[in-house]
Amino acid sequence: MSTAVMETPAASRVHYLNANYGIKSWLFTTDHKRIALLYLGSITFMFFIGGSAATLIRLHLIEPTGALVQPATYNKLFTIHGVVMVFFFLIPSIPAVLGNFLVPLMVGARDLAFPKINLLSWYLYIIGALFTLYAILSGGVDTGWTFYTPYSSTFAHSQVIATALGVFIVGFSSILTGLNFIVTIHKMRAPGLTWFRLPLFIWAIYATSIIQILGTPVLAITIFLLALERLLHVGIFDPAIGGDPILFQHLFWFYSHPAVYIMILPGMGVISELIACFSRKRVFGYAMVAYSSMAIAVLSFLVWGHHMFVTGQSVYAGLIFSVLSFMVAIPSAIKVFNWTATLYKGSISYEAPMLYALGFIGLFTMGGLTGLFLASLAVDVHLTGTYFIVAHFHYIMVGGAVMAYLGGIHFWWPKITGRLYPDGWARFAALIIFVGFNLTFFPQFVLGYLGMPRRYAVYPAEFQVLNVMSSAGASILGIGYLIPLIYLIWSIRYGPVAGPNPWGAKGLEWETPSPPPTENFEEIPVVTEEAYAYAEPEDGSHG
Amino acid sequence: MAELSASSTHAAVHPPGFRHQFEDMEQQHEAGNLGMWVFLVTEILFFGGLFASYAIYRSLYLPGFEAGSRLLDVKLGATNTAVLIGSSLTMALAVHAAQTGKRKALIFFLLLTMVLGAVFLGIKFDEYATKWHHGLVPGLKWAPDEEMHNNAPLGSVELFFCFYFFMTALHATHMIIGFGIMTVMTVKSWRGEFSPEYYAPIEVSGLYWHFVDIVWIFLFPLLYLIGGRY
Amino acid sequence: MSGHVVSVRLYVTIFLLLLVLTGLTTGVAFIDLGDYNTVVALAIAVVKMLLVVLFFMHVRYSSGLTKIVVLAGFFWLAIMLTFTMSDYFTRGWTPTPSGWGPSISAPPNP
Amino acid sequence: MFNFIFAAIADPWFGFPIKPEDASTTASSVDHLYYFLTALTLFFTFAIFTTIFYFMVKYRRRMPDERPKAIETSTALEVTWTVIPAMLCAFAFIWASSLYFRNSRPPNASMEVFVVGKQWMWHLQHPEGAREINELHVPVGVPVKLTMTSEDVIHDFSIPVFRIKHDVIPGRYSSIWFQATKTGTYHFFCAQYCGAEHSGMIGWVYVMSPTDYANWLSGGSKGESMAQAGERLFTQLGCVTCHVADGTGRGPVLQGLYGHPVKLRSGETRVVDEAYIRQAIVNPNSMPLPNYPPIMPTFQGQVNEEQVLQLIAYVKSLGTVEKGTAK
Repeated sequence: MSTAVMETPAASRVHYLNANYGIKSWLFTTDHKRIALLYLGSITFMFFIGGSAATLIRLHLIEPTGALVQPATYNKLFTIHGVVMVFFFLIPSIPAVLGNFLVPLMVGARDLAFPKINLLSWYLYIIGALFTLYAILSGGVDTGWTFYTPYSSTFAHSQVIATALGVFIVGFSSILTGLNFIVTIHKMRAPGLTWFRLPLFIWAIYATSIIQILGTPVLAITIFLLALERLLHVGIFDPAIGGDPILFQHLFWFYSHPAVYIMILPGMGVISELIACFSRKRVFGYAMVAYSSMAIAVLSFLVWGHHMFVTGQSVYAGLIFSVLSFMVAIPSAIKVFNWTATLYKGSISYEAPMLYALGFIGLFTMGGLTGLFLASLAVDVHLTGTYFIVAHFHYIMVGGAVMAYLGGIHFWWPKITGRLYPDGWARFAALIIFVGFNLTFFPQFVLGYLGMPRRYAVYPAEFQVLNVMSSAGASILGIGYLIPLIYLIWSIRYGPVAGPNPWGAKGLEWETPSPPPTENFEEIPVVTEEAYAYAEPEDGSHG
Repeated sequence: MAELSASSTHAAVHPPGFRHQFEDMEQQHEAGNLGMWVFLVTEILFFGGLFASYAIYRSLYLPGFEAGSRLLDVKLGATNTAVLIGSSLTMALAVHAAQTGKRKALIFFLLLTMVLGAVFLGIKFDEYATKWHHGLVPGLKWAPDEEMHNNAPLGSVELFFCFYFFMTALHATHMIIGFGIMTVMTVKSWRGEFSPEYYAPIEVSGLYWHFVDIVWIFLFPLLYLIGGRY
Repeated sequence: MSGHVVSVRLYVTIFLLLLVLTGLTTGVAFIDLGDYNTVVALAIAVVKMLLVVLFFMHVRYSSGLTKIVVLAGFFWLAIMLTFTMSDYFTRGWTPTPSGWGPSISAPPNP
Repeated sequence: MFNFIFAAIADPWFGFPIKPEDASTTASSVDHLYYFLTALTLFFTFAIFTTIFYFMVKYRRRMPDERPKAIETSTALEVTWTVIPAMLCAFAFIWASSLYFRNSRPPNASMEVFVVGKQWMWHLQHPEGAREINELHVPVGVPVKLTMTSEDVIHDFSIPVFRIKHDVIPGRYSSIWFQATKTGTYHFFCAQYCGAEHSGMIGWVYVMSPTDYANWLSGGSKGESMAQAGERLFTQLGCVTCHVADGTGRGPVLQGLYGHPVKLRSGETRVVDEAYIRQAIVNPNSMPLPNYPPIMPTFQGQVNEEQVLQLIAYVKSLGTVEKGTAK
C-alpha cells in the first residue's frame, strides 16, 4: 500500500484543473479528467432540455382536453423528451462522466488507452446534440423516440432525418467510449490488480461497454436505413413493396433493450461503491455481484421480443422472449439482495450519497419487479402501450439511473473539484427527489392498469385525478433536481477544501490528492489487498 | 531490439511513436490490436443488421430475389472478388515488410493495395452505371423492362435491389475510408516513421482492410450467386 | 516485438487458395443443387473468411483474448439472426386457425 | 371464496378506481394474475425496505473510526436467493403463458366484425352490412371475433375493460376476440402512436342485450351486406370479365374456391384463405398460377381496405356455392 499522500493545499499544487488555462486547453484536451468535465457540462445542459420538455408534458396533462398545447405539439414534446433523455443523458451520463474520470484512476493508469479517440467521442456527442437541437428548433420531430415505421418513414412530416442523423452520430460516441474502456480495463491495470480485486464499479462499466460495443452498431444501421427510406421513398421497411415494419422493430429493440441495461448497469456499479464505503464493509458476495453484471450484459441481448408481444410477432417467439425476460430479472434480484446483506453488521453513516444509494435500492426493486408484469404474456397484452409501461421504465431510469448518477456525482465531487458540498442541503435534496419521484410515477401504475394509453395529448375525464397527482409530484421532482445544481456550483468556489479521502473510502482513486494531478499517479501503485478491504486490523490507512 | 528497461522515473528512452499513458511498447501494441479488433466487432454487427434483414427477406421472397440476382453480372463480381483478395495479399505483404523493416517494399505494397482498391471501386461504379442505365435503382430510377416483369413479383425484386445498393454502397464507403487510411500510412512510411519496433499503425490498418475484404467475401455469393444461374 | 512474422510463402499459398475457392464458388453456382446451392456458397465463404482471419489477420498466432473477441462478434450476430428468424418462421403456426374461423351471421332473433 | 377476496380488494378503493371493470369472460383471469404479481412486488419491496431500515438503525455508525469485522460471503445464502426468485419467476411464467394461450383461442362459433384502422378513426363493419365509425355495437354473451387491418400506419385496437389489445399492421390481418359479460358502454383506444390525432382515435363499445342488438342491426341503415357490396364491386371493377362462373373466362373460377388448396407455379400449395385472396387482389403476380398467364393487374390503390374486405366476403360467399352452378 503506497504511503498516505501528504496533504499539500490544492491551491498551490499543480493539478489537472490549474495545469493550464484557456479555451484551447479545454477544447483540445486529451486528459480523461477534463473530458469527463466537458461531458458533465454538455450532459447537464441536455438534461435540462429534456427536463423542460417533461415539465411541459406534465403541465399539459393536468386537463383532459390538454391545458397547454395542440396535440401535434404535444407529440413533439414527448418525442424530444424521449430522444434527448435516452440518447443524450441516460446512456452517456455515468459512463461518460464518472466512467471517464474514474476508470483510469481506479485501474491505476495514467489515462485511457486512446485519449484522442476519447476526445473524438465528446465531439461526436456534441455534433449529435447539435443535429438534435437543430431538429428541435426547426420544427421538432413527432415520431416518438422509437421512430416506428411506416409512420416515421412515410407518414411523418417533421424533422425525422435530422434527429435520425443526431442519434446515428451520438451512437458512435457511445461505441468509442465503450471501446476505450474495454481496452483500458483489459490492458492497463496496475500491477497486482487482478480482475477480482477490481472495484465493482469497474465490473459494471466493463459489462456496460460490452453492451455498447455489441448493441449500438445495430441501432446505427437501423436508423441509417430509416433515414435512407425516408429520402428515397423506398426501402426495406416499406409495406407497399412487401417490406415488413415489424423487422424495424426487431432491429430497433435488438439495441434498445440492451440500451436500458447500458443505463442501469453503471448505476449499479456506483451503488456497490456507495454501499461499501458508507457501511465500511466489503460488498457481500463480491464475486456474485460481479458475475451478475456480466450475466445481465449477455442476457440483455436475448429478451427484446417482450416489447413486441402484441405487434403480430409469432406467439412462439413471444414464448421464448417471455421466459428469457423472466431469467434476466434474476441477476438484478441477486444484486439487490447482496447490497442489502452488505449493510448487515456494518457501520452505516447517512451522508447524501448513501441516501441516494438507499433510495436507489428501494425504487429499483419496485421498477425491476414491475418488469415481471410485462414479461408475463397474459398481463402484458393489457398493460403494453399504457402508462404502466411509462411508470415501469421511469422507476428504473429516473428512480434508478438518475439517483445513482446523483449519488456518484456527490460521492466523487470532492475528488473531482477538491471541494466539499454542504451535506445538509444535499440530504434535503435527496429526500425531496425521493418523495417527488414517488408522487409523480406511482399514480401512473394505476393509470396504466385502468388502460390509459401512452402518448395521449387528450384523455377521457375519468383519468384526470391521477394525472393531476402525477403532475403535482412532477413539480416537486423538478425542484428537487434544481437544488443540487445550485449548491454544487456554489461549492466549487466556496465549498470547504476536501482532503484526498474525505469519506475514508478504499480504492486507488482515493490514493491520489484531490483534485488529482494530470498524470494521476507519480508512479503506478502496486496493489496488494483485495477490493473494499475496510476491515484491515492495522490502521495504517487514514481516516 | 534494445529498449532501456523503464527506470524508476518516467523518463525512460522509448522508440518513436510511444504514447505516455502506456508503460511500454508491448502494452501499447497489444492495446492497439485489441482496440482495432473490438472496433471490427462493431463493424461485424453494423453490417450484421443488413445481412440479417437480407437473409430474412431472401427466405420470404425467394423468387423475386433470384430474379434480381440473375440481373447482376457474375463475371464482374468474380473479378472484383479476385481483385480484393489480391489487395488483401499486398496488404499482408506490406505488414510483413513493416515487421522486417524493409521501407521500400512497405511503400510499394501499400501503393499496390491502393491501386487494387481503386480497380475494385472502378468496377463497382461501372456496375452501378449499368444498373442506372437499365433503370434498376429503386427510389431514384426504377423502371425495370418487360422481360423481368412477368416472371417475378416486382415488389420483391425492388427489395432485392434496395439491399444490393445499401450493402454494396456501404461496403464501397468502407473501401474509400480504407483508401484514406492507406494514403496516410503511405505518407508516414515515406517519412520513415515505422520500424520493426513500431509498426502497429500498419498492422492495425491491415486488420481494417482485411475486414473490408471479408465483408465482400460474404457479399459476393449472397448477392451474385443465389440467382440459380442454371 | 509481439507480432508474429508470417513467411511470404505462406501468404502466397493462402492467396492462391482463396482464388481457387472464389473460382469454385462461382462454378458451383452454375450447377443446380436446389437448396444446397446456398449451403455450399456459404460454406465456401466461411472457409475463405477463416483463411483471411487466421492467416492474414494473424489471429492464429495472437492471444486468446483476440480469439474470444472475434468469436463474440459472430456469436452476437448469430443471436440477432436466430431470434429474428424464430419469429418469422413460426408466424404461421398460430394456435388459433390462421384465417378467419367459419363465421356465422348475428344470432337468430329470440 | 377467491373471487370474494379479490372483489373486496379491487373495488374502488376509497373512491379511487384502481382497475377497469371486468366486462369479459377472460378479464377476471387476467386480473388474478395481476394481483398475484402485485402481491409479489409489494412483498419483496416491503421486505427489502424493512430489512434496510432495521440494519440502518441497528448498525448505525457509533464511533467515527469504527471498523466492522469482515463477513465471509455464504454461498448457501446466495443460492437461496437465486433459486427462490427463479422458482417464483418460473411459476409466474407458466401461469402467464398458459393463460395467454387459453385466452387467445376464439370459440369457433364467434360473431365476426371487421375493423379497419386509418389515420385517426376506426371503421367497423358487420357482415350483415351495418357500418360504424368509432363505435362498436355487440350483443352481450356472444363471442365476437375482431379481424383488423390498417390503411396506413400501425395502430392498435385496445379495449381495457376486456383486457385485450392487438397492433393493427398495414398489409396484414390480425385478430382478437372477446365475449362481453356485462351490458354497458365502454371505451376503446388506439394504443400505438400513429400521428397527430393519435389521442383522438377513442371510441365506444356498446354491449347490448341480444334483442336490442337485433333491433339495432335491422333498424340501422338498410345497407347491403358485405357480400352484396363485394359483388357490386366485383362487377364494377371488371373482375367479372375474367372470373366467369362457367370457366370460360381468362381467370380462375372462384365458385367453390374458398377453403380449398391451390397449387402455385412454384409448386407450393396454399389454402385459399382470406390472406390468400387479399394477396391475389393486391399483389397478384407475387403468386403466379400454373395454367394461367400472370396478366391480372394489381388493384393496390384502387380499392381501400374495407372494399378488399367486402370482395373477400363476396368470394367467400361464392365458396359455399357448388362449383359450376352459375349464381
